[in-house]
Amino acid sequence: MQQTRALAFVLVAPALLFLAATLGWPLVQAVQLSLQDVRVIGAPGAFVGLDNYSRVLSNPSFWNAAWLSVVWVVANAVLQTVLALAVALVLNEKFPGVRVARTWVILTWIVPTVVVVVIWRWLFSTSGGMINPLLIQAGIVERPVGFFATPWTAMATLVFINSWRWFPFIALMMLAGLTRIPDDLYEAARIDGANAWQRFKRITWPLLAPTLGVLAVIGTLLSFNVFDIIWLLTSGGPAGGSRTLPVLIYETAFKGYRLSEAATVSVLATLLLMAFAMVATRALDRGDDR
Amino acid sequence: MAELALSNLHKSFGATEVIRGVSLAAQSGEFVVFVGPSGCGKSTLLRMIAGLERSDSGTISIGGRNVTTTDPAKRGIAMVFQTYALYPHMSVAENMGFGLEMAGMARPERQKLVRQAAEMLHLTDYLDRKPRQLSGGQRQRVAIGRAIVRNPDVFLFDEPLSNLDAELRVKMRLEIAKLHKDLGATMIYVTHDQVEAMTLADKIVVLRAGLVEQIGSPMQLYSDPDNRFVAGFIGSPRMNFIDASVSGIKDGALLVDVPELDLSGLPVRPRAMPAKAPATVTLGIRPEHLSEGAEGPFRITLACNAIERLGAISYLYTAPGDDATIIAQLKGASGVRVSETVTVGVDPEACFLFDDAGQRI
Amino acid sequence: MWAVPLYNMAMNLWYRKSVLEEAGIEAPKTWEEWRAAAEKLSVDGVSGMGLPANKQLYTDQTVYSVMVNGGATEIYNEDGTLRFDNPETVGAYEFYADLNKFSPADSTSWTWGEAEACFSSKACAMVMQFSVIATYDTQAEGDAADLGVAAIPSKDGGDHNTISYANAVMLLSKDEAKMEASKKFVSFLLEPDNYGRFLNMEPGLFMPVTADGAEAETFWADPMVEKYREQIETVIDNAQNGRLFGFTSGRTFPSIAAISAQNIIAETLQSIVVSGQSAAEAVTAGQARMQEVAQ
Amino acid sequence: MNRSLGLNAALVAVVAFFVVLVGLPFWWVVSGSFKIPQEIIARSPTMIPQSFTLQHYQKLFEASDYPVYLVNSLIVAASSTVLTLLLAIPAAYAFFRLVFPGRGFLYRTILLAYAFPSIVVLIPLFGLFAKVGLVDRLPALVIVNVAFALPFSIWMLRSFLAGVPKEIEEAAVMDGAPTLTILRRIMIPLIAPGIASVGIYAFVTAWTEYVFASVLILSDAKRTLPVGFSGIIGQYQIDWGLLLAGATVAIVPVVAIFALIGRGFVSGLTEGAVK
Repeated sequence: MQQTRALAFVLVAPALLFLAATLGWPLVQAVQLSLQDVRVIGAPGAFVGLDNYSRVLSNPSFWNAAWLSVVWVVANAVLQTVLALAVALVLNEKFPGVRVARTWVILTWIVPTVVVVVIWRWLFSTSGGMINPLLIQAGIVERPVGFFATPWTAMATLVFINSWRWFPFIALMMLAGLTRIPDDLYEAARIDGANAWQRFKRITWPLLAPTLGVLAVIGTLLSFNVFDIIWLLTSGGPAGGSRTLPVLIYETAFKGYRLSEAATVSVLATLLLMAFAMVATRALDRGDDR
Repeated sequence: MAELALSNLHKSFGATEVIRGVSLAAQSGEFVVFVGPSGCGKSTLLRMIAGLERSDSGTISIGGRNVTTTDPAKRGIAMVFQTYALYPHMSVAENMGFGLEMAGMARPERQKLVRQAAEMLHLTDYLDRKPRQLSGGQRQRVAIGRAIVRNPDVFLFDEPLSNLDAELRVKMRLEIAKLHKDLGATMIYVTHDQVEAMTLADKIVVLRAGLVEQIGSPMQLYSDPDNRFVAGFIGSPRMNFIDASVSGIKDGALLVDVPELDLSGLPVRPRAMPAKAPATVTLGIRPEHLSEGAEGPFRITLACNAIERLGAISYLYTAPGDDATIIAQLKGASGVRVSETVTVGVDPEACFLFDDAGQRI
Repeated sequence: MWAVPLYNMAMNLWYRKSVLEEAGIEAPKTWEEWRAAAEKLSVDGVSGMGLPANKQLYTDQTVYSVMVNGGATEIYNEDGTLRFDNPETVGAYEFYADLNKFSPADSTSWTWGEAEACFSSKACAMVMQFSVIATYDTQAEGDAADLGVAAIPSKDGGDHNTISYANAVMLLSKDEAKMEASKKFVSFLLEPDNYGRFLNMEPGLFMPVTADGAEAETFWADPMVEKYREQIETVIDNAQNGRLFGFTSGRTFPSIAAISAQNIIAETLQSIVVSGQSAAEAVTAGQARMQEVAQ
Repeated sequence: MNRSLGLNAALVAVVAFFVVLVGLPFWWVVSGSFKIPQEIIARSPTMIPQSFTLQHYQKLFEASDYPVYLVNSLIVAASSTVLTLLLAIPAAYAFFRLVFPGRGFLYRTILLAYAFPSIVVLIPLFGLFAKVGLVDRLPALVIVNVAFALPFSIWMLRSFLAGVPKEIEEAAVMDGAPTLTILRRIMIPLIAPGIASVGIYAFVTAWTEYVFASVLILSDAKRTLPVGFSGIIGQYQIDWGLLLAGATVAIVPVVAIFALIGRGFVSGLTEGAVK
């Protein structure tokens, strides 16, 4: 078996080197940047040690952004899990057109983000959109609703749009988990008189847990890093109401021309996420199938 | 064909030692069966011979060649898996020919050998089917065909019949026996089913907790077990074990008293007369040796608390479900009914004695 | 390194004459009239005055246009120190925030496009914009006679100022030959008979910066410019007293780049309109923000 | 398994809800793109378009060379998919099936790749690409897309490999197949559905990427669809008709591709390995 160890490294090396160059090295660069005071890309910067870190950590806008990132991740996780689970359970059933539904539920995920942004900016807009007039005709509201007008409605709307885009992909991942649950378990439960809810609670949920666990970890990391939907719709507004950490990083770097400060924030965000990912993946490994 | 020799093999998974020093030999062309309760290490031993598990220490040699650390493919062996392990995406012909392709054999040559093996196993008109289009029995035969085609020195079978239904199992058992006769190949066969062991084996290796309990021919193990474990394992239903005491010695036989069956003075000839006659012993007698209506001086009456009628024969249980139950084999037409008693004869020649440590006396 | 102004854009107040006549009001001159008009025109779902409140350049421009008409033209003192925090600025913000009540609910996410869409769909009675001519003509009724344009009302109706950009092209090159070529190209561009065609890439938006350009036949010959001649003449007149934040008596201070890039003028408005701060608090915080960003 | 009436009703309701949630927005967009501007922004919008015009599409293809963006997007997405698979399959096989020191640690660090805010990678990567002259060239986008698709692809392939029974691999070992042949002749064919799913995942990730494409690509001729599309959004005036037409044209190609291979994507996910 000795030679397979060498071969294993040969097989793994290309992927690892590639990731090291494209992600690993930039992170090292970011750390380097965070220890200097570089204002613009390419400009020289003197070594300033941890000044950036103390300034960022004492700046309330960092903590606001961190808090909004947590709100963003949790809200997305909850909404996406609910929507995805409902879809996965439905698609796991047999009904006419289920195969078509399984293929086309993913529509919102395969469309470019920019298109998703334009679709919803138009639908939600007060002049020319579709949703406000329908709400008015239905008598739910008198005047058009400013979905992006206040910090909380903006955040809620952004979470809705982001979840609208991502839930089908998560649903198919869950469906993959569901189809691995053998049918005879459900038949046995049905014979034992378990109703739909009990079958879900006692069979589906526990056996789906490993898949959900992994999706939670990866979902959180992907969701935390969502930037384009927020930036293109509200660019962190109104009044910083949706300025999550990625948005703060982009603004500080490309609008505030404070590159090192942006790098500092991103290093801190990375550490936060890495800690979460380390703990979560270790917890998952214990429950891993093989 | 070649002989196989294992000497002082050890293997442990993490902290637990699974194979604790096994040595045995299989002559060329011999059909050796590894048998034993689940978890005794028989499959691990087979996988060590195959090279799928590394041996911690000890040596494996095939045809005189030390293959302990050789790659599986270069050991001159072929293996038939319990789950057949056929390649789902390849046809029967490709499955059977894959080994030869790996050995670099040219396509026409390969096809000839595959066709030969297929004929032997009457698989010729399934050659271009996919495994999922075949029945369990057919798939098993393809797995065997894949082994035959490699013309190995040693065949390895890992409980190949356990996934088949009873009737097919008997049929396949006879086919494997015929195969062994036709090929004259050395075969190592792992099973937990001692009927397969008794019917197929030239030599049986009884294993327990990683150690060899006894090696011998089927009849040897059946009629001359070395210890209580082998005596209890070989033969179905299990041998009866009853506590007894020794009252004396008379012309080479021990006089045994069995209070539980109010039997006394039973003259049992030990395999070797011990220096000092032990006070207490365990008497072993097979259900089929408790014959109904036999004359002989030694008779016992058994209470019938359960009876299993198999047609040709019936089995009487004095305490069904309890390990210490006495089982007796009666004629199929026996009229005994539950809660009646029956008197059966005890043939001293068919009795065995075991000391407190379970060793045969 | 050269910077040559090529075209000018100035903000004005756009409305439909018919809508104002129907409401029985004139184009507002003073802030008071402006607010009254906005209130009167806010009927059956229409927003009387479409004002943005987004942390974005468009809002910087509209707020500044109100500031220049409320005596708060300068953000810097002569010596470059900030004088953003003063009563006139606070007054301008108070008025803007009050007027914003008559704007659509999603004005906090507006850029120029939304304002024009609101005006052409008649959802907004009045908007402040460089030019609505293009969208008005393609997406609305395109009735030149009904399209009204007026200078941005000033606090007491005195001289009307506005924000105006003399957009420039920058020529950066170490290579002499390239510099010569680009100089020749720019002067070719500013030739009256080419200048008109260049300006009318976006008819009604780009205004001439040269006197002869304003007279250039090629400028006025464009069908769109022809159709909206009256409105364009008004826009050119109003651009005379155009101002821009950060340019005190001709000198400019580099820190305006960071202030403008981070839209702090607009951000200050959002603290009032969205976070509910008082104008005075918001403007003081705004100046502090400018200080922080400027170093 | 037949379902009780109540469950059936719930099923129909949920299906209807999701058809509206997913389908309606797209219907509005596509139908909107054929309406005249006045009808699009009318204060009482129409479900079924009353007017019909192709002016938006005409303007779309005049104002921007959409076909070029489409071709660029296809090139980038296809090559990203191929490169991702070329890197992911061997790595996943090694990670899953071969025992080597540091396996657990390396595998976990790969997943940590998602811990970096993509923005933090943007700045240094731009510098790196500038140094090697990759800025404004499509390969730069391919490299970025693969970097972001690779970790998840390796994880997905790993779970598909778990679907292949261990005995099959052992049978191949007994047949004398060296490791690489086992990967090529046995494992890859068996997890082909899974590979299709991972391929589509990589394709869609590349197809929808916007932030890096908008920074790394400068010249119009090299723009991908998302960047080309965002270009026509325009700041000074919003022409909803043009945007809806642009959106529709951006949706059509990926829907067409998905119509061909979409079923494979889903069945790959759900079946995993050939049984």
